[in-house]
Amino acid sequence: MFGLDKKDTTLLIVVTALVVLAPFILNPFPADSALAQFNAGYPDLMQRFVIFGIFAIGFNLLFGLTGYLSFGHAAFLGVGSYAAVWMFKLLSYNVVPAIVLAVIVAGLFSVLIGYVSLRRSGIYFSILTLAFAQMSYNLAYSVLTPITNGETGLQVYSNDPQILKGDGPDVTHLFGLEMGSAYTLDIGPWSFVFSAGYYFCAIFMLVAFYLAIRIFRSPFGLMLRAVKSNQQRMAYTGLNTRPYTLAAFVISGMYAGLAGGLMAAMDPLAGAERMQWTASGEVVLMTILGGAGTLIGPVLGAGFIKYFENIFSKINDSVLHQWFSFMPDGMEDFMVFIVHPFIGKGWHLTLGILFMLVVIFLPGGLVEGGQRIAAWLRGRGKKPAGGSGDPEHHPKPAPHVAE
Amino acid sequence: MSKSNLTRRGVLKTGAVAGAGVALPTIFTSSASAFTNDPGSASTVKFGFNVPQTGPYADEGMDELRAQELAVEHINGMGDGGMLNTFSSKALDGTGLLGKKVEFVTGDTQTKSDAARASAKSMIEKDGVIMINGGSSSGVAIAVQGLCQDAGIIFMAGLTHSNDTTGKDKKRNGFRHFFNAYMSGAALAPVLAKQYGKDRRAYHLTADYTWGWTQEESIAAATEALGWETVQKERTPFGVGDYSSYITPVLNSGADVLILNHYGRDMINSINQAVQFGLRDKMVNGKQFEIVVPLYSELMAEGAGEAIKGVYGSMNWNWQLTDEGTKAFVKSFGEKYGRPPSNSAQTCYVQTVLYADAVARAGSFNPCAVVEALEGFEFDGLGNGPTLYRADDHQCFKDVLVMKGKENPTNQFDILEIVDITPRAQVEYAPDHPMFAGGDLGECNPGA
Amino acid sequence: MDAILLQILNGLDKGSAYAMIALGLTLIFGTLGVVNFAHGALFMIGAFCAVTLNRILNLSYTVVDETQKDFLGNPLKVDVPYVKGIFGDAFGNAIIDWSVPLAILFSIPIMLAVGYAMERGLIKHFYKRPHADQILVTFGLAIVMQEIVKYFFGANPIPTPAPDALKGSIDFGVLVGLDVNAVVYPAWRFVYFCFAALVIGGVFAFLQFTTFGMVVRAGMADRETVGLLGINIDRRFTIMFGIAAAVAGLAGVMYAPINSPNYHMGMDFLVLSFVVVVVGGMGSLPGAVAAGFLLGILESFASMNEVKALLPGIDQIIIYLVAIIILLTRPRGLMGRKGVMED
Amino acid sequence: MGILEVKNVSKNFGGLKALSDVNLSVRENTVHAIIGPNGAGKSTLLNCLVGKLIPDTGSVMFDGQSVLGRHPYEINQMGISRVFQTPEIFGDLTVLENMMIPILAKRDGTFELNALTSIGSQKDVIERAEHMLEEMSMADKRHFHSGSLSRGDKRRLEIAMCLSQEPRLLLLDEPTAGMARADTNNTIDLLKQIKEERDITIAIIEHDMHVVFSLAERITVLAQGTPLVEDTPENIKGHPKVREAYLGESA
Repeated sequence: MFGLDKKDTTLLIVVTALVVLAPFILNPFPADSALAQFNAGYPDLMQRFVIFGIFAIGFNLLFGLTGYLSFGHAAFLGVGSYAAVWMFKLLSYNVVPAIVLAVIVAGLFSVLIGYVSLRRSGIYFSILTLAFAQMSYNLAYSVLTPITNGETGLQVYSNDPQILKGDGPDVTHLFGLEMGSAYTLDIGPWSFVFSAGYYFCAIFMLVAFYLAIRIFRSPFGLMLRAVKSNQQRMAYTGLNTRPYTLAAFVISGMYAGLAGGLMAAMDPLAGAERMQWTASGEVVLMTILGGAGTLIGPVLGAGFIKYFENIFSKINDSVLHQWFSFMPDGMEDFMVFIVHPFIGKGWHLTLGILFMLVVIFLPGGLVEGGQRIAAWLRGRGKKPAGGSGDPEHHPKPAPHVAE
Repeated sequence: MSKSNLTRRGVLKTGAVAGAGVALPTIFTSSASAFTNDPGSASTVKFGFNVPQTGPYADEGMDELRAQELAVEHINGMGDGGMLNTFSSKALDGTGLLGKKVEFVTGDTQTKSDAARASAKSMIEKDGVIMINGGSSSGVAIAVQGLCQDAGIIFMAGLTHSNDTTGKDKKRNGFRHFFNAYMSGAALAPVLAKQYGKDRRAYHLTADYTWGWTQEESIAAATEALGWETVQKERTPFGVGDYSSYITPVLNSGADVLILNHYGRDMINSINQAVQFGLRDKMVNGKQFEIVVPLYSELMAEGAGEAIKGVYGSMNWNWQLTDEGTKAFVKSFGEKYGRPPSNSAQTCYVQTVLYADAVARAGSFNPCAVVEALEGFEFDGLGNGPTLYRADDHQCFKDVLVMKGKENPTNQFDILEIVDITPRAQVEYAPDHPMFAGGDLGECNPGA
Repeated sequence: MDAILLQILNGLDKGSAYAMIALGLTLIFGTLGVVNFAHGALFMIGAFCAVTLNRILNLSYTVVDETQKDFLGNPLKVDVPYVKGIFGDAFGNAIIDWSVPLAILFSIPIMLAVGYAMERGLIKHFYKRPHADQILVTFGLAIVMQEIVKYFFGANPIPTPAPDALKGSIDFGVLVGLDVNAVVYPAWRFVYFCFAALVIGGVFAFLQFTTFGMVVRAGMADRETVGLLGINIDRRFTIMFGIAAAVAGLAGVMYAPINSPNYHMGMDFLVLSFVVVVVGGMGSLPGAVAAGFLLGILESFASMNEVKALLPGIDQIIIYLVAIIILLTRPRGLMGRKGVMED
Repeated sequence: MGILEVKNVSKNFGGLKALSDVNLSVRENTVHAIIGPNGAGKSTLLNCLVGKLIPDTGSVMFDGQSVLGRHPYEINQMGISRVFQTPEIFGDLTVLENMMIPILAKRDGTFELNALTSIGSQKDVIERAEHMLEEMSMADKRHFHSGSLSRGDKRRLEIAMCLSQEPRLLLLDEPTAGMARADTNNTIDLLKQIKEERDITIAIIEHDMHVVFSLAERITVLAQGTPLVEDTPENIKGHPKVREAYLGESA
């Protein structure tokens, strides 16, 4: 189906189902229970999951396939956001022109940076991309304030031209469908939210994912993997590596621009911080954590990190006391004391520890974890199957145990 | 099915599911509620405390959180009641809010506008908060204020000092208790003129982002009005760490006062380094060289250590004030946490109380009713003397403190001393003052 | 003239910090082939060694002073440091005053131990793993280390003063015949620069003139061959890791009076020091040091008003701009070797 | 007129003369060996032929066209394939994928943005790759990870990849260096077989005299960057100058 083989089709269908049903899957706990703290099924976070999913999928097209580790990808996301907000300011709150321009501007920007940076490889390439991104960030924060609104972040003011606005809504919308609108479905104690913005992003994410599968399975994708494997052989096989890497870089930059545009479409404010090196580092972590070079890995990694950032940082001591309230008093205080450093303001600590654990025990990222569980489930009683090649370079459809 | 805007359930938590079959779950429908996150008939109502818990301002965020927690305790009638006892409005009686117990959720702004908005959105959408309070930088405050305006809930800003918060970026749903850069200038300039004379040449080092610029503009204007000359305005990158190359040209510029428009870690580093370069030991133009830090905070003073001895600055509030409200608050906070509250803690405490009081007086959680109750509200007993929440721009007007780094501190909290309490009249300005122009409060948005 | 002299001086001490961190990074990379994202955290831990020693020396017993009141109006409790109790007021005060230089002695064993533990406990399992994995695991470790420091010391910078005798500034201008106040430079920064020169010189001398150093240098050039000679190169590399950690730590200890230590200071230096290492050329020790000073000095010049008037915002991007120009004109940085980290 | 004409080529590295005034002519459909002691300039010469190095003076003509100043990938597209001393293959890919890349390069040129075509739909490419593998008796290994092949198999795969592009000239750089005797003999047989079955010119740089004399039809002896002599193997064997300069010390 869709020009995919059977395995990829299954993967696409499963991912589609998970994305469509996410409002249910991410809200497994009744809204009033103590565990509701762990529910992630609210529009903002679901939107972040898919938007960062797109960002990571795009990053993986560059890093996972060609092995070029860009440390400045957040710049394209930031540029996309700025472009989108400018469209809101100049035209109207309709998201279509904003997203189109975001992708185009990010694409052009990545042609520029890619053309220069790809003259070097390895860590030299990484530092060049980092340098470009940091320059963009520093300038956006200060001297480019007329364009970026600096520290405050670019936003729409009521005296902006918005020449196409007319009677249109005062919030971002798709031809009148407001991105913020949502339906809430209450079933018993459960509460599920279906947000227009989420499904809008989700469609883009599924298309982005589908295109990524096609690219992985194309001769072009094969060439990109060849770049990663042996550039010398490529040159002596009559292939010019430069346009291949540049094309991958630009495609990946456009994915980042799309993610940036969608971020602005969900929330029309673009801050300079989203271009900082830490933001670029975050997408690197997402990709490696999930499994670089695999199809589903980056999406898993993005979900993992965003979940921690948004859910763990909100747990505070009073929530802890609520959880452990069934215990005797001394025990309760002790448990709160033990858990306290890892939640709330300590969520960075938990994340750092998890990074280390994943890298140490699951070199292939979360996807390898999934594969191991699947293999264990299949192979209970049977002899464990031998290594079936290197997961890094075999973008086989990963077992989609996790969402 | 309920259609709502941006929110989670602006809806019910009513009764049990009656006669719901397994095969056919009963789907509750609700009448459209009047405003976002209407607590309806629930027994609790939720506040959202959005403060930096990671990053450079994490300690300040923790102090804000302590104060907010304390405010909730007092509103719910636990503890000693703190400033509720001295507050001029008596609408809050320590039984919660409109018969509901106040609960709160916390989030991490990371001092980044993106993260702060994500955290605020999660509070609105997931936890169903009806107001958000806190924050430790102007960029974050403006970003979250805009979000709350769109979502239809009230934003009570924490520490934000930029003129823009209640100027160019003001919003009907947002309120600022903290003072601003203009007020710092208005309060500080006369004291400086008195101490250092009217014939001074000032050199500004300014953090290169919007807050820094508004402060530079405000202080320069206020000091120039009193006869000072501004020799140079130098911009320094945010978070630069080493200011040596910006400090060295100061001595040869002919300036005899250095004004540091920096905050937090930037200020700690810049003032320390300025002192290391011996600026304060020098005589220039026949006068002792001086350093001024227009915006002080306790944590900054603590971090800067000895460098701030004798340095002037301004503050919104300080625990050493002797009015009844301050005494009650310091006692209540000190007994619970073993340290005096910072001025950002006081702002967050007061903002929480003011919000709750407005709800109680309005008799409704509807943001528009709260806006109405807060606009033009005059009160006293919350530590800053008689205070007005001006309707035109949602800025609080109250006395401003001029502080000085103490020469001989007796303990770790005793590092700043109050030099002057500038009366409110002196720091007031017209709502259409050019430094605040260009904004528009807009209409109040109840959401939903 | 005096402005230029001043900016060179400014560049030297900035460059000293960059150079020391970059030197350690390069040592680790050159010997072990590991990209260590936790190196900034080692610098931070060094600075906190100074803080900790200061705290230890200030450990106090409490005397209640009825004549003074605290902020709640209770009798003030006055803390008297034990060192004063033991050594008497004058000598005790002197010890506390000199706590930062004393912390050098205190930090060396600690940093060696931290480095040793890191290498044996974690890094050695990552020699054969891809660089991306090394980056991720050391980055995770850096976060963990800084969060632990934050847990104990808070997020606010902690003032850690230099000894009184070295606190003031020196008027270099007068020494070379310029006007008074033309070139004023803090004494401690000058100390820092000399200290850095000493440490860097020490490391180079160690590598150049000891057998241990010769083996390590040979190992950096060609690890397998040295291994074939029956020399236990791994053990030596572990020690090198400890030394690199100690260099970063010392850079941090002495930096404490310049910038009050905070838990995040390592991250702030991390990116810049990587840029320095790469501009210097991966795997080249002299390159790292040269690039450190070069970038430090250029950064200072870019902050001059005259330069900024010409190119607004140049001081914000100068390091990156220089990095780009150097990498585009010299493919492997200033002194990089071919084939290192290029794939 | 040979298919490859090298005229007056010189190359200096700093003060070091790597090649001075080299003339070489490789005739079409012959096996031409270039031998010489270490440091004679064999590899430098080879790198000048494939575009990795540009000679300081002189010309290199392939089939009447100059290769100077062209990138390696352009020279490959002209019909020159190179086999490396240590097999250069795509170690992360499967054997079949390795095989498809040169075929795609031959078909689509130096760059093709066919990002949305499925590789499974490229039947002609797959068929040709499978065919090549069968011809090289590697069909049973088509799904192996090529990095895990034995050295001999890697060499075989690399040669197959080069041949799949139907080059007019195949350059081999010490193809048996570091190989065991059996592997060396297998490689010799393979090259002999290739020679018999195809219209192809082979230029080989080799150290191993056994290989040279088993395969070559013409031999050029290089010493200190200059060709000493060019002749048939029989004549080279007896040539006193060669014995003195080369065979004597390597015997």
